[in-house]
Amino acid sequence: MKPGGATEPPSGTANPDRAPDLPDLERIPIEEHIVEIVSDSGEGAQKAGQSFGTLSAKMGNGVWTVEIIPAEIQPPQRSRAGASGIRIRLGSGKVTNMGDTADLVVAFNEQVLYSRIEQGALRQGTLVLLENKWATSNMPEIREAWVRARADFERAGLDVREVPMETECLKLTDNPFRGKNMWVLGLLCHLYQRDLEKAEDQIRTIFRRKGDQVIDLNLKLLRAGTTWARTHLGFYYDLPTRMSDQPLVVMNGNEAVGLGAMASGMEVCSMYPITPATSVSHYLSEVFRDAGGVVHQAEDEIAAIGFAIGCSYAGKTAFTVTSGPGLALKDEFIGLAVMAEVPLVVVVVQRGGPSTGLPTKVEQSDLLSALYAQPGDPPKIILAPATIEECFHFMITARQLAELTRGPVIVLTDANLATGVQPYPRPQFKREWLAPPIDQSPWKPGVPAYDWDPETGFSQRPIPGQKDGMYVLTGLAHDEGSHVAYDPETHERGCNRRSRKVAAFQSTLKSPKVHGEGAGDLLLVGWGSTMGAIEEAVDKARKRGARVSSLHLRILSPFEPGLREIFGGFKKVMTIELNYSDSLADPYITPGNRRYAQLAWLLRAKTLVDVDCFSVVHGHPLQPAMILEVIEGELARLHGQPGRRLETAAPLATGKDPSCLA
Amino acid sequence: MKPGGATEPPSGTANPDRAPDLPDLERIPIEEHIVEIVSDSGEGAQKAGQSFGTLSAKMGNGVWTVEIIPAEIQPPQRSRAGASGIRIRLGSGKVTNMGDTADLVVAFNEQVLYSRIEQGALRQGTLVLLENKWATSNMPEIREAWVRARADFERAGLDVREVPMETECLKLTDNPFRGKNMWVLGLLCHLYQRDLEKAEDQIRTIFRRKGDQVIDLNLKLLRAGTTWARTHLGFYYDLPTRMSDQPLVVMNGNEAVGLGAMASGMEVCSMYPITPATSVSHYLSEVFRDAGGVVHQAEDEIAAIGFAIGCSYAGKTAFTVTSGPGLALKDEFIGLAVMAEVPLVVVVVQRGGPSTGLPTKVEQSDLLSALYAQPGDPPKIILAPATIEECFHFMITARQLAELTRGPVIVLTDANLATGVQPYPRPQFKREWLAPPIDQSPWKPGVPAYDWDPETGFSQRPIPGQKDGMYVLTGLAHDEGSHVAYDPETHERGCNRRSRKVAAFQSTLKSPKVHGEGAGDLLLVGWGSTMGAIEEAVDKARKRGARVSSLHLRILSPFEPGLREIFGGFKKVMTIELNYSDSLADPYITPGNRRYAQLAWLLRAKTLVDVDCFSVVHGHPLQPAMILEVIEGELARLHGQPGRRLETAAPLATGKDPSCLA
Amino acid sequence: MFGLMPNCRLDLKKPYYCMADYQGAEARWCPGCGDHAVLATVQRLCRDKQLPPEKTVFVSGIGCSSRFPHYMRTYGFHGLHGRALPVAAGIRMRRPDLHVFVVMGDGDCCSIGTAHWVHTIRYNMKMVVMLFDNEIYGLTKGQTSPTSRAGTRSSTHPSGSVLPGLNPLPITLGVTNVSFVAQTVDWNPAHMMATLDAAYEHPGFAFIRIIQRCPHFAKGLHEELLANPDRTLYLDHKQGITLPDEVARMYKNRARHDPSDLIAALTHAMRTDVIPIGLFFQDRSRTRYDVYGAANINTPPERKEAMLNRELDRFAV
Amino acid sequence: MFGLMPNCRLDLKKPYYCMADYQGAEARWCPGCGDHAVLATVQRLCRDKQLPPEKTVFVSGIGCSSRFPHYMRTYGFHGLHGRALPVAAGIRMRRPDLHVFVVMGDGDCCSIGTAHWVHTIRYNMKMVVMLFDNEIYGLTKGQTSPTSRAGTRSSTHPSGSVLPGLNPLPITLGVTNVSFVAQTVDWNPAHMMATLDAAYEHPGFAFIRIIQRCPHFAKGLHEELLANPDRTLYLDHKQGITLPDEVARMYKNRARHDPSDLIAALTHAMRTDVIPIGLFFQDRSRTRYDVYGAANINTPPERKEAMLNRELDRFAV
Ligand SMILES: Cc1ncc(C[n+]2csc(CCOP(=O)(O)OP(=O)(O)O)c2C)c(N)n1
Ligand SMILES: Cc1ncc(C[n+]2csc(CCOP(=O)(O)OP(=O)(O)O)c2C)c(N)n1
Ligand code: SF4
Ligand code: SF4
Ligand SMILES: [Mg+2]
Ligand SMILES: [Mg+2]
Repeated sequence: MKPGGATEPPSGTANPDRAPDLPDLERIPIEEHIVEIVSDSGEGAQKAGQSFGTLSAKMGNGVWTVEIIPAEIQPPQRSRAGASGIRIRLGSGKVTNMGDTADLVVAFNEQVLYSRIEQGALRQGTLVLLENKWATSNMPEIREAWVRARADFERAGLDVREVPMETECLKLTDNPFRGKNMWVLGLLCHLYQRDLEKAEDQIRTIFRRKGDQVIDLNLKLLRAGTTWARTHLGFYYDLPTRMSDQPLVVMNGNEAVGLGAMASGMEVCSMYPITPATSVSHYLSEVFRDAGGVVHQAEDEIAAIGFAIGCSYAGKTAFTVTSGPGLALKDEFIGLAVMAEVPLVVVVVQRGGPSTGLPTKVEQSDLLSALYAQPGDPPKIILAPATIEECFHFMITARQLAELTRGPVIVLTDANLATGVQPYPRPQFKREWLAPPIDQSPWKPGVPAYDWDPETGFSQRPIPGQKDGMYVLTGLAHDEGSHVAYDPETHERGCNRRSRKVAAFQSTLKSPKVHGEGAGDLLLVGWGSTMGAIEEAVDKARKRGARVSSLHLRILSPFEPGLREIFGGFKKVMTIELNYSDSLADPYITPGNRRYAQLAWLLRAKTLVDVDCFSVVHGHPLQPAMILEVIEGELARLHGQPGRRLETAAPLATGKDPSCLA
Repeated sequence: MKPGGATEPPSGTANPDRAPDLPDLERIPIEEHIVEIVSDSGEGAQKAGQSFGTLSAKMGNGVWTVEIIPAEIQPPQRSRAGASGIRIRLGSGKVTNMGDTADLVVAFNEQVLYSRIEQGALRQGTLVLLENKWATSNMPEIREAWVRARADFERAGLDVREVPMETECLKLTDNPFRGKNMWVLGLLCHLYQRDLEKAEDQIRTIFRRKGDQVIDLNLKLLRAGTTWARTHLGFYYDLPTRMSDQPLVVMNGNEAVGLGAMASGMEVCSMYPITPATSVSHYLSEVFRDAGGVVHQAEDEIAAIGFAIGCSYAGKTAFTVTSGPGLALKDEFIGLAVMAEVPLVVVVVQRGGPSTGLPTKVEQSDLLSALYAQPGDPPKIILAPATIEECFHFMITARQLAELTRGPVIVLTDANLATGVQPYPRPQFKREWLAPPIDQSPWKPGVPAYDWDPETGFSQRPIPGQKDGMYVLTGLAHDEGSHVAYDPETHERGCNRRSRKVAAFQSTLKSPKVHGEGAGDLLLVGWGSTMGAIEEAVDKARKRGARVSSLHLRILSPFEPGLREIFGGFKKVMTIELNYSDSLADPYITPGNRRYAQLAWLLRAKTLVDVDCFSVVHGHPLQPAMILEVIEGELARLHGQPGRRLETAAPLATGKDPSCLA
Repeated sequence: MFGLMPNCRLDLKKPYYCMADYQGAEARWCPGCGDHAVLATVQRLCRDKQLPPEKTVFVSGIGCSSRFPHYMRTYGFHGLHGRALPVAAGIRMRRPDLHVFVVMGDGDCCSIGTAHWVHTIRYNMKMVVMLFDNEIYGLTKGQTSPTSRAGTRSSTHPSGSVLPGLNPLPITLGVTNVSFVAQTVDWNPAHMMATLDAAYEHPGFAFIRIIQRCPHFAKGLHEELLANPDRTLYLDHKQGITLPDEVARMYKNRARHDPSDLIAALTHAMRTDVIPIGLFFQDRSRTRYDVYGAANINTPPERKEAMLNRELDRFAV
Repeated sequence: MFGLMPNCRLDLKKPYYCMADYQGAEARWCPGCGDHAVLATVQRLCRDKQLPPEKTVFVSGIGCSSRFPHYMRTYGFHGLHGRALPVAAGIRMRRPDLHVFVVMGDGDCCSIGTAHWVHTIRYNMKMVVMLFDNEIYGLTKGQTSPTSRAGTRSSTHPSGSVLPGLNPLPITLGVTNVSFVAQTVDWNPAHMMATLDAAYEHPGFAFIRIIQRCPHFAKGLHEELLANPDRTLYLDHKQGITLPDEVARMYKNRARHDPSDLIAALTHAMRTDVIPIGLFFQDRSRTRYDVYGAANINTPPERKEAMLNRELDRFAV
């Protein structure tokens, strides 16, 4: 058994409609590019970027977008902490992660650009298109800041070109604060030779509820941006596109979870708001009712899961969606769902922890908690999608597994999947995805409510309404008939049957496939949203001759079989994770007391192989360059060279050097 | 560093005041004995047994008592499910566990005796003193049941003697239902030659609030029981006593936790009722106010821990006490306590799980949950007392560690410790146990609220009221000054400092001591309340020449050092635990997918040694005989003999054979 | 299950459920526990209403009273302490065909379950909700409950509890969208039956506080109430809970109380001189969340497919 | 910290705290957010009462409003969503010397925090408790709150919420042992100041609902209230919250309301035609749990030792 219907990268044909030659302009051929748009919050950089991403996907490029989220709802303008925006990585082939440093940045003011430099998002030579209205501000401190910044940027090696965004927009609108983003979209359309008609359609869709006047204005701004760029920039990029044979869809991971829930036949999403999980329910709130479902916003996380369990018990398997702090509140009910065998899907969109932690940032630090939080160690299934496509398909799988094993299935995604946007093959709806209608035929008299198959532990469950199926569900120790019983045999048997279900499911699984060769020096093991970055780094390293491979786990409880055998093919195995681990370089830390990254710890117990780990809690998605450095360091060490251990990759001067970036 | 002030078994001198010879009676010399008193709920068997245990301790015997708790509050009378009572194990030396099968049972009716047989508490030849009023009941079904039972018991090999308890008590009281227990105490006083004066004192203490009339009656009943036994039983046991040099106290583990809390200088116990934890607060509710403390019964478990954290934040480090289901609700706050560095003691009295599970029964199945439940994997300290004495001392250690490491310390006890009663050396109060008064001197200006020592991560905390110490505690990622900060460096640093505190504490620990020899064939590893039973089994096996040793862990996070080295001295290492593990004999279970017992799993990850496990979830404490069988089976396998794996030891016919025990 | 209907007309087509059809395991409450009486009355209600046992669900938390579902022969959900209501709401949400009953203790409902108590009143989903208020924690052996009156000696307050007991009625009545609030006592089966009947017929969330005796841990608590009928105030109204005259006559102390008058209901609810029994408040017209929740339960698979495709089109590139 | 007192008498011995002594980090709420006004007023209250910053603790949950403590220069506890009150109660329990203030949002207090809200009212421990009711979830970007009025379009109810908004006042007033309940609006600093003053002086749990504007997610919600002074009902009484005449004059719509009359308070609280501001209810004599809790805080170590020894004697064999 393999979860979901995730597919191979789409094959396709190169697009014959290449952009017309523009003989007066320099043509810069590229294979891929990383573009960022950064602005103050509220200036619409994200909307422009999402449109640009979707447009690019429509034209046949690989795309991955990541939002740049400010810490505050309404941060002060022109502040580093307030940088709001988006990164769009484009490629002629499939793109699976945010990549490393940006090739091009469009910045609405110089302060938000500082923030990107501090975050290590830029490199020497990054082309920056910078709004220049600040140079002539009537506030002297702004003019001074501008001058200082221009010098800083030059020293840092950025290729800054000033762009009169405001001035140009003012020709069309009194309020460029609201329109600038579409002008920028136009500019990018020229630079990457995007199909203007498609762009115009895009604008019509975005503003469809705002009326013709708004649409017209934005169309004008778009075209103005294009024209200005063609006249003033003197070059364009030539990025080959490749139209997919298959129809594609493009969305973020939370939308994919929501759509997957709809496709799975579940009819109830019961939740309590929490970042970054809530947008699953925002999306569903718009469409679910028409599709026969309902979103219940409960009074708290406990009520949310209790409500979902009530639905499930009554035959309508439901799901709840949350993030770390909310997960902590659901544990008692998850334990009940295992003990009393109620199917249930729990989606956990991981954010930075512990505690309230980093609400908007990505981490993979809830694995141990998802697995072990419930007192009494109740066995359950945990899935972790690695791509946005899998976010869709795993929801269907999760519902099916929940019903099959009569228990909870936890789906672990994270903030990177939640807000990242990527095209993937449009799912072909299958009627069997939908849950069957509630069984209301009479229950066979005499068959107990937990008629455990002695081999598998599986059993069919009576649904209220079924004649003769009456039983009283309980979280106390109980026998087959759901009667409370405290004798040793009954409790041992119950624990055993519930555990066996997971083992029976495990026995249907195949070994996961190694990316790269099946043997070599180093094996990187990952899970969740980091797959794209890890595999890209592995591919790059392999091209340079490194004997490195990677393995990505999608089922974290029970583990897929054959891990120990796979590990045996490599000199060293290490996980790459977004959670905390002690560094051996730190005081007091020894191999004997080190706290390992979470998957590494589990794999050690499981395989007894000395699985090492590289993990960071820096709050942003993993980037291939950082992993590549880890690979090279490890290989150097394996080959007897000193090799350094990196904590973070440091592209461009980071904000730490005050002389450069005061 | 070694937690608590647990001491070695008290040395002592043999008691010169031996009981006078009773030449007319048979003297049966014994070294130890297991006595049970079983009755319907409400007949006072537990009170009689506790008095007998205390009395025996006072006379210089080793004692261990375990309550036999019915599943219902007021179960039907004369029912197997309703058996309520107590087991008292007595020895001339120290007694550390409930032992195996009973030597003597006093049963108030024949149905409750069935229940003890079903539980495997008796053996061939167990002497049963059985109330015989049922033989002449005016209800024919009772008379019939009696006759059937007498035959069953005979067939099962019990040595049953009928005792006219009711008849004898009726000579002194109209309501023998309330008095029989003291008559039985009298009977036991004769049988074990207990000091009658001490017994009378005991009665005066128990009934001190009930008035002279009640005391008088019960004294008469006591004496009548003694007289009857001396006249009718024809024998007595001669159990050497050995008065301790040191003064001793005798209490159960929950009382010890409560006393330890008082001695630790904590002033607030904030809780929500839950079995088997609540009696800690029952005890404290009686005495804490006079000792400067207060018990707060909160509206739920979340509020209970929140309240404790509020107290701690304000300088009065507090504790909360709960069991599994309540622990699940406290996880979010425990995570906050780690993240924001608030000292806190969390006592978890483990019961059977998962979910509501087995509320009154013992299990050790909350270890993984205590360690990993909080999203974001926050580091913390977990202690597990192995004896009732340690329940006292670990509370003091826990408070000190909580303050030292500025974070939560979890103390894991269980239902066996909670209700078990054992004498131990009276603690000598040390003034330094008490928490120092709240520091209200001015905070040094400029020193941040988290002035992490870069080596150890330790820091001193400002307490509200300290001038210039003002800071805003937060569970969000924060810098030294407790300012919210989402940048990578700050969060990495915070995670690192919090982890380092635990490593720094770990570096002060010594290797745990092996019980038995440091090398051999088999090492059993245990934790918590099972120590007595494991060590007794190991001692017995070693006497038979087996090369087996045991290791008992008291600190479960971080682990004490040197485990891997210790394990290296043995051919096989296995844990003995009261929690669930898959059996390799079960369908689908392979070494690759087996779910291990909880400590075993952790030790595998920690040491990469192939640690095996033997674990059961049968709801009662481990008994030496079962462990002895495990040892022998393992040694046989190690030495190439087939060896069988036992799930449970089966003394006497269990209730499963209906022909025997219909 | 096929029994004789009380009017002695035999109808072999239609099953007739008799008392035994609702009786589950033997009740294991203490002798004299008020819960026994409620159980018998609820079984009678089910019989009188001829509720198909398989269409009936009893949901509870954890506590003595929460063992109730085991003693019924219907579907049951004996869940977590304090969490009966979210589960019941979930069951109700997509299953308008089921009869949902909820049983909670005072600790269950008014302490750990407070948030759900308040919010489920607001949701106003059709179900009969019984608060078994014995003013004590029974199952865990006698700790103070929020509803324990001041000075109660309990295992957590051996020298008497500190705070005045929480009166659950004014809170219940104070929740926006409340629609039915009644009170009865375990020792008056006729009144309890009439109250349950009214609750069952109520189109929404019908909340009944049952003053319940716990002879084990709160012995004699209601002795005065039982001994002195004047301590009980019988709320009387044609829109309220009406009793056969011979029962009503027991209560000399009567008050006309119009259950549509919320302020008057609050006034009665707050009285401490007497214990009012009867219907405090009812409004049949309040918004029902279960009606909203179940509106689209019959969406055919074709429509689901169509919607999914429409959405995929929206996301198509 | 040493500043000029308003009456211009210099007292160099006694520190005089001025506004700046209470100002923490720069407030990061949206422009126009009602929270700014509350912050300024609370800082004024601290200054007027000359609260030593180190003796003052602001406790909050999670939400926009819960960032409040960061903007004060006192001790603060920015804890978990919904859990401000248990923490505040714990702080209060053994520290009668501290001034405790609590800040909660409507989701924080009336949704996830409901159980603590109800029970901490009952505990009646001295603290000033502010519910910032903007009828929306601000920090998480605009989901429906229990207090959102029916039909509110939010990110979880894009076509309008289903249930009537929960009015927090009747519940608050319905809790046994309630002792102080008031309401004010963020846009009337004089009234807010007077309300805070009364709350601060109240010997018990002083609960204030502040009707708060959220221009970001609930734009224009209170426009009518602001535009039409007749929609506000000013509760006037010499025992209530009194305003300088020039401010009081703004409210043509006044009602005499005796804050000792709980039923009248409930009646006002339930009105929907107008929004009453002022003091609904006050009773200075209710049982205080913090008085009980702190009674023995000064137990000397000798006594602790003696007690421990007494207990060990009891257990001695
Ligand atoms: C999360 C959790 N906390 C605590 C308990 C322990 N517990 C079980 S029942 C109960 C209270 C019982 O009192 P009440 O609700 O009044 O019901 P009663 O027994 O009086 O009918 C408690 C505290 C539990 N099972 N789960
Ligand atoms: C346990 C938990 N659940 C959910 C959240 C997410 N969350 C943060 S603030 C908030 C609600 C904010 O609304 P409100 O309390 O009204 O405060 P406001 O922002 O409007 O001031 C939520 C749901 C959380 N942090 N923790
Ligand atoms: S303890 Fe009280 S509530 Fe529980 S069964 Fe006994 S009498 Fe009833
Ligand atoms: S979102 Fe609303 S409540 Fe939050 S800061 Fe902005 S205006 Fe204030
Ligand atoms: Mg109760
Ligand atoms: Mg709000």
